[in-house]
Amino acid sequence: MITIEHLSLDVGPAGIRDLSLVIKPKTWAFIIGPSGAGKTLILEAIAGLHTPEKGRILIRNTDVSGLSPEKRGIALVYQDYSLFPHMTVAENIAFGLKQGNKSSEEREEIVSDLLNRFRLLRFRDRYPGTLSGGEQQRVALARALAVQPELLLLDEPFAALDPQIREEHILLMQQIRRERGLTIVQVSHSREEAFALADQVAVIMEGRLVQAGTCEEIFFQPATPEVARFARIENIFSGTVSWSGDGMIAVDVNGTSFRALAEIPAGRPVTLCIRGRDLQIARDGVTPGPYQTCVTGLISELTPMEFGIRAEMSGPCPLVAILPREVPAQSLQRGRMVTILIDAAAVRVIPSDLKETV
Amino acid sequence: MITIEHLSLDVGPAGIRDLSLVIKPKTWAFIIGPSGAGKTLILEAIAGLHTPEKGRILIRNTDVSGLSPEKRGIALVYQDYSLFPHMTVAENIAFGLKQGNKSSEEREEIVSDLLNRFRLLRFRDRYPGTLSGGEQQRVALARALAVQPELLLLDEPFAALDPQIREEHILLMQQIRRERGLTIVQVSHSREEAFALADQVAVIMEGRLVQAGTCEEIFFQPATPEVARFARIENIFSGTVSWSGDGMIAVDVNGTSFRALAEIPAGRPVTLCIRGRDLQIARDGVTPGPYQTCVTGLISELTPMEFGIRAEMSGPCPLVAILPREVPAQSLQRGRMVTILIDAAAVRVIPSDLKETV
Amino acid sequence: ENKEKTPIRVLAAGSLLLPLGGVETRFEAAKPGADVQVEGHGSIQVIRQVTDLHSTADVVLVADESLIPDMMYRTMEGGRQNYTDGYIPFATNAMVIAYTNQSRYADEITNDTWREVLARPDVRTGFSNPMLDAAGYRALMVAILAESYYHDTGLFDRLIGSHFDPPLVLENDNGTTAVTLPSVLRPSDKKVAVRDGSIYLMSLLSAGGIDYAFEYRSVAEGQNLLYIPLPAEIDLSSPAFRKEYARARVVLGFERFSSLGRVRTGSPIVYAGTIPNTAPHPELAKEFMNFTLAEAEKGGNGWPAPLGGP
Amino acid sequence: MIRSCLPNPFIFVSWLLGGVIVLVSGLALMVIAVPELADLPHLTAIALDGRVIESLSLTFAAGCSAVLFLLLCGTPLAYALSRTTSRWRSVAESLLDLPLALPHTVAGLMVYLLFMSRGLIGGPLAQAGIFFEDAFLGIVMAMIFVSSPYYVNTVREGFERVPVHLEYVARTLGATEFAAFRFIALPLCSRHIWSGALLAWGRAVGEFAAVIMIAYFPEVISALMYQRFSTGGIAESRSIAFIMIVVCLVVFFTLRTMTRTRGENDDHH
Amino acid sequence: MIRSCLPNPFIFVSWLLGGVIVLVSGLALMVIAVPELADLPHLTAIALDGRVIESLSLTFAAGCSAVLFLLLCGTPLAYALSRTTSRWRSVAESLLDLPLALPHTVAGLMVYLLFMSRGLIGGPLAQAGIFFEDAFLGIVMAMIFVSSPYYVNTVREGFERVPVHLEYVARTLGATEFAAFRFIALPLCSRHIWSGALLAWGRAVGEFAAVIMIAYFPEVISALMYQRFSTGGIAESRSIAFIMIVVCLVVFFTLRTMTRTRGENDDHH
Ligand SMILES: Nc1ncnc2c1ncn2[C@@H]1O[C@H](COP(=O)(O)OP(=O)(O)OP(=O)(O)O)[C@@H](O)[C@H]1O
Ligand SMILES: Nc1ncnc2c1ncn2[C@@H]1O[C@H](COP(=O)(O)OP(=O)(O)OP(=O)(O)O)[C@@H](O)[C@H]1O
Ligand SMILES: [Mg+2]
Ligand SMILES: [Mg+2]
Repeated sequence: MITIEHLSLDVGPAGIRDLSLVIKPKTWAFIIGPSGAGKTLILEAIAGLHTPEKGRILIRNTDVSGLSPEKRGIALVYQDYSLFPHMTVAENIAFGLKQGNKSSEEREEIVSDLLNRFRLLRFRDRYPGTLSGGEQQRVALARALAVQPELLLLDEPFAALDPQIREEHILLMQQIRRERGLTIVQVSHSREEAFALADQVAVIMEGRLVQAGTCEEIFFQPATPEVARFARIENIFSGTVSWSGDGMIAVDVNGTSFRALAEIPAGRPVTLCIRGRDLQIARDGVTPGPYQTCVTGLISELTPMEFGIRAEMSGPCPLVAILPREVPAQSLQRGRMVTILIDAAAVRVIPSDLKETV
Repeated sequence: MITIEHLSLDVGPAGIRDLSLVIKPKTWAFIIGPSGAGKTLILEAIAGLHTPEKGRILIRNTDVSGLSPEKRGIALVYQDYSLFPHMTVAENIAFGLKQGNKSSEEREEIVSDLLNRFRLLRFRDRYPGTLSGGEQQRVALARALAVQPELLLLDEPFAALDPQIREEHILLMQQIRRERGLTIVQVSHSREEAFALADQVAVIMEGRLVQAGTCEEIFFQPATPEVARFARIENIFSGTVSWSGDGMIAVDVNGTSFRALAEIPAGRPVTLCIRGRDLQIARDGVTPGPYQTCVTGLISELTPMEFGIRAEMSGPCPLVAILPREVPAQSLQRGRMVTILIDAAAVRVIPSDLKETV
Repeated sequence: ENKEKTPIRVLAAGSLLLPLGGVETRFEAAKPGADVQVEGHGSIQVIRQVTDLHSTADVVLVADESLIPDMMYRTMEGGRQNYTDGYIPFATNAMVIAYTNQSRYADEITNDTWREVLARPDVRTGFSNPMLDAAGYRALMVAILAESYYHDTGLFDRLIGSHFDPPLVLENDNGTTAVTLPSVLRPSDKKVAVRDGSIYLMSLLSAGGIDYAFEYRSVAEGQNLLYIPLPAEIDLSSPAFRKEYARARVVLGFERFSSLGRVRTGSPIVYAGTIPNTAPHPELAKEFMNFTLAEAEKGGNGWPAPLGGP
Repeated sequence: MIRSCLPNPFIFVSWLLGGVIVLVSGLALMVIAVPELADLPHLTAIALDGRVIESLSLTFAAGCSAVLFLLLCGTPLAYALSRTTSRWRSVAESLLDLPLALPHTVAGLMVYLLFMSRGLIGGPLAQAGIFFEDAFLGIVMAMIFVSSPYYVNTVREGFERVPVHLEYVARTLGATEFAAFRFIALPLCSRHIWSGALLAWGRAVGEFAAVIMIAYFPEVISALMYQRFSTGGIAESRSIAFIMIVVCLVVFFTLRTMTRTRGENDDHH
Repeated sequence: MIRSCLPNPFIFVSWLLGGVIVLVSGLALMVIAVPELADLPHLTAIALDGRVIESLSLTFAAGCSAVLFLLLCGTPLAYALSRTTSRWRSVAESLLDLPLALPHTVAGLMVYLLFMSRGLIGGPLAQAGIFFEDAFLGIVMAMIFVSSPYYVNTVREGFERVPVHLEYVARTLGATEFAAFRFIALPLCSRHIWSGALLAWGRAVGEFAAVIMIAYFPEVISALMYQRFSTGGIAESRSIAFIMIVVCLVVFFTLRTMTRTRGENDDHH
């Protein structure tokens, strides 16, 4: 659907640098990355709102460089909704239709249908300024869908919504997407949304593509330490391979030896990433297997979370574990000494010199 | 710390209506509720930015009605950060200190310390407009803490942050709070935050207090159907008690009979709330126990989520279940017939006529 | 140092501003304690400053002696005195046709051809508003007088009368010729232009918007303009032709509320000065007046001609 | 945006300080109004005087035409300025500001030199039968010249405040550049357009020196007033002034009340 | 806010339409500049004339004093207006707008009637030895009167745009009402204050009719120009006009370039 080839775009000091990306038709693609990375810029470039310095964008295999935004058949929804404040909800939704040459009955019908689907009927004649964030967001989505675009660009569409409304919206968008065979490119900060919706994910940092793949790949097998940090992997360490053989390696981190599944010669510096959920508390007297790492530490901090308890362990190699709520309370107390077991398969190894892309 | 007594406040059509609330010293209190409920208004009223029509606010057991905002020793952080755009980061943080009579060395020291703690040192002389959302948020928090308030009011302080930064902030705030013995009142939309942080939670709807209690109470035992909906309890039904005895009741919902633990006479209308996570798929051939409800339905929709899979079941009484990822894939397919088991203890019953407050 | 000086406020007709510049310098040199401040307006405006705005003036100098008795021999508002009780005539002037070397047919116009040149369709002529400025009604009088002097019936009509809407029509009434102006003097084509006073007229002339303007000779000389002098019989300069001048009359088209005399009769141009009874420094004023009269007597560039007769 | 309900003693002090200006305006109004209201029959007679009414309508008509011209040409200009970053912008803006500080007689002279029928612009147009001297068009031109900086500056400020995202969104929804201007930027700037038009109108209607240089006739109200002062003295001209004041007060009050609500929804704060 | 990098043909059309106004201003400048630059010695002589320099400094000094007064009294007034919702606000605003549309002679008359030494305000002050007639103070008063609406309106608009949350936050951080005004609202309004001051200064400096009513002396530049016009014709006065134009262009260009960057950080969009 969209092919971005070596796109470069300068805006002041920041911009997009040599970005190539392919988004397949009818997928829901996510663009994620830290604030200021250039995510919004990419959407704007696809929509034709910036003229690239280098590279080109193909939509449906045709170069759209010379095509002005209104001719690209793309709708864009900004994070701040960008509703037209001087038009009512119905007028906002009908705006795109009025630019085309639909008859007024057709327009009326499309608008009514969208108002209905987005449960906006009673706001029909209100002005955006008087709506709550969630209501505004729904209007923005309905407005974008009204022109029946083939491609929908969403800039953090659900960020400012309260969770209840967010969920409703996501379900609705999924339904519409399926009906219309829409391709969606969405900028998001939320891993929850990415897991629920993304067919493919691209991670952008400082204007560059650093990793592309599925949600699982990005969040569980980050390609670089930066992505790992961005993916909120709780334990990230730098170390050196101390032993290698049989598809397994041992990595020395501050004197602690971690086992991991990889084939990297000894002596090479690597970064280890271990999700907090992959850490288990060893029951007393259990000896670790050959494919396990065993670390002992003092619990320094305990934080309850909705789906578990976050435990921080101090020690030469401080670890963070996310433990199920069912763990017996007596073993989880601040100041207690615990032994942690980590499966070698749960340890992701990133060689430090060559940043491989998965 | 704060006692709000029968507070009423009119702003246009909306406002606060007869609100009473006690917030204990050194707690982290949450105010949650839908958009436009009046949450921000409550914070502003506590800070002294509105003059109440009725009722009064006591802080440290003294009526503060006559006290202007600058004399209350309360700091307020807005969701939009409200940084002073014409001052550098350091000037923003020092603003409150300049209003007092601190020497310039003292000021310098406090500011440097905060810059350091909030990892803002390199932004010291930048203007807010050039910072990312997360950086701005940190400045806003540092500025509020600089005046060493006893009470901190936070209006959705972490909403617009990306998750990585959010977590860092939360940990930092917890640490500072513990050090200083701060009382914090926070408006939030995020149940995750509430679970991690809240000592007490108040739910506000349309200017009124509808429920106050701990996170578990609010999210697992909502007092009214509205709170249940707000708490995103997936299954909410209206029904009538068809049988009652022995501390258990049966409730008829569209022909399906649910069992619940309660003592309500038969014939009374009630609302049932069941969390999606409390629904289990019955293995073939299992017969439900006496304290269980058994419902059969067709899987109509499956959505993967970060911690599980969301399954929607159609049928006379449509259910939504959140199932663990470990459920065998073959039993989870769209169009398959499944049997759902629900423990009676997991069914929350709200009598429809008298909306009891837990 | 200015503070110790006594200011003498002189309200003067615009056409006197240039010579008064010299008077100011010399008077202040002769009398170091005095600070002469000359304020220029149209003659009628000059008097209004005193009578309506209660502006304090030490000396009032106007271009038409008749204005002083008309407008200033009245009891003051809130007082018993008149604004003034006398005046000194001190100079005369002549109406001329001023032009520049960019004016159309500047090389053709002479004493003899001016009537024909001014009447050409592409030539624009200007004069000031007769209702506000003495030079204005004097311009009309010149045209009226020229008609009989040159025995050129229809001259007034060709030069001025027919270019207004409604047209200005001459009426003969046993020996006097009068024109009655409508209340709004609106040109009907591009042949004539009317402006508030000589300052606007002169800028139009210099800018090339008009080709010829009826002006005082002293103004034309003072601004280094070319001009065509007119015969004494019609240029309102000579007391000898007082009777002839009186045959031309302009009836101003005032609204009913106006407090000025409506009928202006032709007469030799006489500049006059007075010291209002409200003058804050009457002694100095008198000194300045005498100094000015003496200077006027001497004449020079920009000065209206000294009074010839008694 | 709705403001605090908090009583604010500083506002009170501000009123005291700033009240001086309101007071002066009020007293100025009084010194004209009191003697006029004391002689109502005279005032009525003047108010019903055909020439006064004619001149008032002429002035307002010319003022409105000038504003109309500014709406048509000044609005695109303001838009273009607000969307231009080239350094020529500063040059253009300084040129536009020129009539701001010019003594009005000079402004009048400039207009005259340009638009008289032998002028740089007036010349060619005179060939085509369009004249400015002593004509309605001349009045309008002079008014446009002196009031344009007020209009253009105000409206430019307005366009600069229209969020660029809104125009972007409109473009992706199928709007051409012009449609985005017409349906988004223009209506969102309406408050500034109103207020600029009001400033420009006021400046135009009150002009004297610049107007009478090119068009002594037909008589605008300030020329009539000047003439009445010369011929009838202060009483005459004060009546006209008072009528003018009343009309202006009514116009301003109505327009301000109308604009108060206009553009209320347009803000993003 | 940084704008689109997209080429926009509509901007081009806008420039064409709006260019008319820039063109007229440019041509107007030319018709004055060309003859002056052709006779440089004369121009230099006039520029070095003591009286011209004195008058220019007087005019600018008076203009700056008027602006200073407006800064001191008009700013609190604008603030108070922006924070008042009472219906008296409309009345006060209409009164303030009054000098906007008044013929300048009427404005001058009003100032004169108020401030002459027998006037309503001038009277009592004359007792105290403060005179306005033919004095620097009189010039300043007239300038204040005619330029106040431009200043107050612009600055009020600015204060209305300062987000109320910022003042709220400042209050909770220990700022009194005054401190919140002084350190938050005032600096955030600085762009509007500059621009209002510029408009007001321009209006003040160019004023003639209103000023000479109360103070023909000392001579402001427009009075001097009038005087030179009467005595020396167009050539004399045009030189002064040209000098004035050059000075104003320089002032505007400098100030506009300075204000361009000012308040850049203040926006919230
Ligand atoms: N039109 C523009 N002109 C100049 N700089 C711009 C423009 N648009 C964006 N930028 C800058 O480009 C960089 C990337 O901006 P962008 O809005 O794409 O970030 P983002 O990844 O969307 O961040 P966020 O998550 O905060 O929205 C930022 O530094 C921003 O300031
Ligand atoms: N100063 C004010 N004047 C008038 N109305 C106000 C004012 N402040 C808030 N309101 C209105 O009061 C209601 C409650 O506002 P409030 O900001 O407290 O909502 P909230 O619960 O914080 O919502 P959100 O989650 O969207 O921030 C809204 O309808 C709002 O428009
Ligand atoms: Mg973005
Ligand atoms: Mg809020």
